[in-house]
Amino acid sequence: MVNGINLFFQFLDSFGFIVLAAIGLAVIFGMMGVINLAHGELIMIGAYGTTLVANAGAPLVLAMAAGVLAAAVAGLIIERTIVKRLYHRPLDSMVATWALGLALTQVVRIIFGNSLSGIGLPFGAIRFGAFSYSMYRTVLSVVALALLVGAYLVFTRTEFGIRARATIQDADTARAMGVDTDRMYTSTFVIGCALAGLTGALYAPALSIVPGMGSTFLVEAFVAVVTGGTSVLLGTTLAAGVLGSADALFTNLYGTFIGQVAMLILAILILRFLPTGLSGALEDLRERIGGEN
Amino acid sequence: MSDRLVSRRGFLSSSAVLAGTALAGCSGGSASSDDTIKIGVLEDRSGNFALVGDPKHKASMLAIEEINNNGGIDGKQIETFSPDPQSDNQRYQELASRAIREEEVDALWAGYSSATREAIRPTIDRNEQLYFYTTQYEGGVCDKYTFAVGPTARQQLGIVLPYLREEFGPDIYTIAADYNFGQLSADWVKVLANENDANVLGEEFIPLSETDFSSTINNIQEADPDFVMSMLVGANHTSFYEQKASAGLEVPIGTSTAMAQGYEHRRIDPPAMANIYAGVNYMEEVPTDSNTQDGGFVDRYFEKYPDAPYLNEEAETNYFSTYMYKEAVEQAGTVEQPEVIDALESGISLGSERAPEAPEGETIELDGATHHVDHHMWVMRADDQHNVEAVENRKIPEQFLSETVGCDLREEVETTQYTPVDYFEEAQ
Amino acid sequence: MSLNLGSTLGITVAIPVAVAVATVVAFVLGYFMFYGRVTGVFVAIITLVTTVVMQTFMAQTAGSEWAIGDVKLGGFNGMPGIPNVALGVEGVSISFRGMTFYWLVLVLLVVTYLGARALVNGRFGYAMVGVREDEDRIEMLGYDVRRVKLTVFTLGGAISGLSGVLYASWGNYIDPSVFTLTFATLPVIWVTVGGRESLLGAVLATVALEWFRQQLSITGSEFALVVVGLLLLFIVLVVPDGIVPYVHEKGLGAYRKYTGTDDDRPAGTPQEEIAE
Amino acid sequence: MLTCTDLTVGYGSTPILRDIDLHVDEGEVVGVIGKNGVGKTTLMKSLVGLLDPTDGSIEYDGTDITDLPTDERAKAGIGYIPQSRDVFPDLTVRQNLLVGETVNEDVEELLYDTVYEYFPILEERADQAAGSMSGGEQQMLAIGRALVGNPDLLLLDEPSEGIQPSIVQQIQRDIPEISDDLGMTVLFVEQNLGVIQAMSERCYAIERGTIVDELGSSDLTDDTLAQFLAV
Repeated sequence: MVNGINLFFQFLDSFGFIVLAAIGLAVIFGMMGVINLAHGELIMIGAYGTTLVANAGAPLVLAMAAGVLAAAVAGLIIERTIVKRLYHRPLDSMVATWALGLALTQVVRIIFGNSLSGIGLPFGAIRFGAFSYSMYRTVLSVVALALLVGAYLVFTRTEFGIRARATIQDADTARAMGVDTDRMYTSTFVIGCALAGLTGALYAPALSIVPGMGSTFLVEAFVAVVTGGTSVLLGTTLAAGVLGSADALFTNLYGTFIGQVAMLILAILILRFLPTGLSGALEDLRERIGGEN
Repeated sequence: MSDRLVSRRGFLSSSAVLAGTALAGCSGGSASSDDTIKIGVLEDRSGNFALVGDPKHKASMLAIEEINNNGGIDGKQIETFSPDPQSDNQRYQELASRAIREEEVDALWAGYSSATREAIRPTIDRNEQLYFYTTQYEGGVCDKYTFAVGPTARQQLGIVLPYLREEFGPDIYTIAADYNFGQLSADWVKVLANENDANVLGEEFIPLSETDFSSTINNIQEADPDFVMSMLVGANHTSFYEQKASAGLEVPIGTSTAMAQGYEHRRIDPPAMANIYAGVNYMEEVPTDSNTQDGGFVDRYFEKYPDAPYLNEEAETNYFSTYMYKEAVEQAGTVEQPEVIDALESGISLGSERAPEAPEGETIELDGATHHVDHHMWVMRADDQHNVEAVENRKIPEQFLSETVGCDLREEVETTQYTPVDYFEEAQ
Repeated sequence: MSLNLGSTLGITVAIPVAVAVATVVAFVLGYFMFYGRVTGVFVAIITLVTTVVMQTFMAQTAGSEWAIGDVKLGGFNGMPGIPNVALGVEGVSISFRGMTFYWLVLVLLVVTYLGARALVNGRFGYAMVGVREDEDRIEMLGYDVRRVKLTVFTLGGAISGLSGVLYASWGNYIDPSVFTLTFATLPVIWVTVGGRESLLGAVLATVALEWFRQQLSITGSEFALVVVGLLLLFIVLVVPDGIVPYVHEKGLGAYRKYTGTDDDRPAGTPQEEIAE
Repeated sequence: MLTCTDLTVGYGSTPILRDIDLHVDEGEVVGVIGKNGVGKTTLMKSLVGLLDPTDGSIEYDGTDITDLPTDERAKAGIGYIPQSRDVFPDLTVRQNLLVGETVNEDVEELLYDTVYEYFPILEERADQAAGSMSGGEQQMLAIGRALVGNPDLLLLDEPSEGIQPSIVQQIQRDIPEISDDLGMTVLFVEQNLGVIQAMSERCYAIERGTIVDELGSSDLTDDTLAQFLAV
């Protein structure tokens, strides 16, 4: 039986999770064409940073900032030493980031052991009749939405964002206009990593802190990026909305497994029938409507 | 690439012989020199299962060190072959094969997950290799060469479910990991509910990759059971406990998986694990003398591994089964595996005069017919500070294979895994 | 696949059937992608997603309702009891185990290698190189890029299907971990390390890397995975074309210096690029 | 203002440009003429730094910039208008112009007014995606983008190519005017006879990768030029 309020909260949960899982990957892939297979490990670094600092006694917000910072610094090092050399070799960058992720997971395991003790979920519960929902996870979906809007504004309204996009579209010409494209690439990569770190920071209280925790996010992240299509942020939003709805509805009706299957089948259908992804399809639609007017 | 690859137990399938393939084999004699015994310990120290696998490895090493320091087995020192299979089943297959053929181990301990056990069992059986599987598991493996010495789902659920039925009432909601272990455990919940006059209101299987439990929590609230039986597994599922606490779900939860293996009560912030009742044969907090007294199991473990985070259920099984092997070899007077298996099947018990006590209880017995252990089972409850206390304990024999199926490996050589579906109407 | 067909004849039949299934799946997936005009890294992501979807699905098939014939898919625990590879009919047959299995795999490897080599050296090889180097241009020359890609992809699927048969019967067991990201990435790693444009490189790198990984895991060192990761990073960064072409080039250079001959062949002829 | 000495550029072992010696004085408008494929675009790209010379040197404003990265050259005041315009298609007109602001970092005032005065369409279409404009409009945008930063030297790569004649007329009229107004030095490559005659004060003729002649303003007759161009 479908309960509207339950469905709504589950949708928020799903939507938030997909957006947060995908956004860092989407920025790096969409803006730079690099498939970062170490994405999960950057999320893990964010979560570890947050948990370690929080366990040391710092307030949660500060701990989260530390997690984001840790991921950003890791991103900077990774970009400067590895990814920088592979911009024109997307397949090699996949292999390199995969190898890096493998090593990172194990290094973290060697240093910090097989798990960290967790930090509790703040905020408590929201109640409706017999049902209750974790307030924190609901807040996460709002944060996810805010992040999307924020990222959209950064990439469309700020000089940095516009230069970054110019670099993505035509690096040579951008360089000839005085844009330091190396720095743009570095910044974009670091932003993507910081976003991954933020995802880790935000989910640190809600998940088990283990070295392999990043893999939790990979399926949703990749599925959202692929189905989202060419326009990164719009794509991520649409993908999270569509896939999150399918997940919530079918989970509610038939359980978590069917929810996941429904989401993945929908993703495959989208890929087949909308080769440019959801954002591409929306833009085509807009153009067609615009053309008729 | 010569004779060396083919072990003395090199078992040639009949059709290969038919094909006239000349394999030099059956050379006889152990590779380890006559005054040592070689044991293979394949436990995960990296990858997904490292959290639970690492204590297993450590406990095996502890038992071996203790035995060697006390003069070994019949005067022979134990050597080990202990690579890291990295939670990778393919790696397990390769390493098990290598342990048997190249290292020629006299006994093999290997693997955490059921999938790993199933991955290497063909190799084990083909080579007639003595194998100890030490994880708590779904039960039902009736295999001539496998000694599944961890507690079965029926034993674990068999102590905790009746207790909760008495304490809280008859209505149960089951949540379980959506794979073999979870499905079979859920079947056992139905069987045991039937035996204990309780009802299963609903059951839900959750993919191992799932970390979002909001719909599950809502479903439990809608069903409003007296208690929940949880057979969730792995790091992802741990988030259920945090989320249900955060959502304010306060129903008592019985489990065969949480706390004893992955020590969630130490890793998660209190009070997420409050009112969780684990049915286990062992966890670090089990209050037996041999476990907690000065110089007991816990002390010895942490003396050897001061930085280890926890001493878990499987670690104890690795530990006492190493002693069971010692008993069997001494009884057989040889490390030749058919003889050692015969000795094990004669019924080894720990806590007798010659052997040390098992940390989980004073005496426990290996059932020779089924290759399973009649465990001393405990119900361990965590409070809102995550302190753990024992609220119930008694000895529970393995019942499914011995009573229901009628497996007797002394009479008949088998390598089958039986499931409750075939024997209980309510499991269907 | 071969589980339902218990007899030796059954197993003999099952092998081509399993390969055919893999081929058809590859064809369908390839058709979806290449005729849907999916290109570049999106192809990589879609194949990755497909494998992860398969993993999620197969891992959930623990219930008894998931079965093909009498054989349960077994979910996360996989399917045990997969028989050895066998050829022939009842009475007159060969079953492969141990060393015979090793020789069988070796023979199949050599046959596959020679077949692939013949393919890339032929007319179709030029089309493939053309597609790799410049899709637009090869299209203008009258080749159907989509068809070339689909053919290669399907062929790859067929070879993968064969290796799947061998893999499953090697361990007499198969489980959904063959659909994990790690498992899907490994062949990419082997090929990258060996040299993406070199068939021999792929073979040599696979053997060398897997041997190395296994040795590392036998040491039981906690640094094993770190070493593997760093080694791969090093190779990708320092020897971008792969080890075998690198060694080949260096060796050839040294040889030419030694003999004083000059290389007057035009650089980058298809045979050389693909099939070294 | 700009001097090339023995400039040699090539891919692999075959040079595309050989021993180019070229000089442009401050405030001059100089053309480089030649047929398709003689290396005109290669010359432009090596001047902005998108191609590395294998030999020779480039001196700009008294300093050697041969090894200076592309973006540093732009910041030093070199504005560039690529051959096929190469506007950023997904950015709006206004955003395209914004990217050009980093040309010539020494300048305090940006030249939006001048740009809008010469090319009012850029102000009218400010929020339109650049990729959706016509070729001629894109050319104006490319010129505007290079101009807003007020460069000291403007490099134009075949401004007339593939553009409707009326806009070519406008460009060949406007560029010298802008050069006069702002004291801007211009170097352009071209094969359109009319444009060359309208814009150049003098020009270099290039054939098969090397400069074969230098023509003063009096030499820019149809007949002289025709021998270097495919007319």
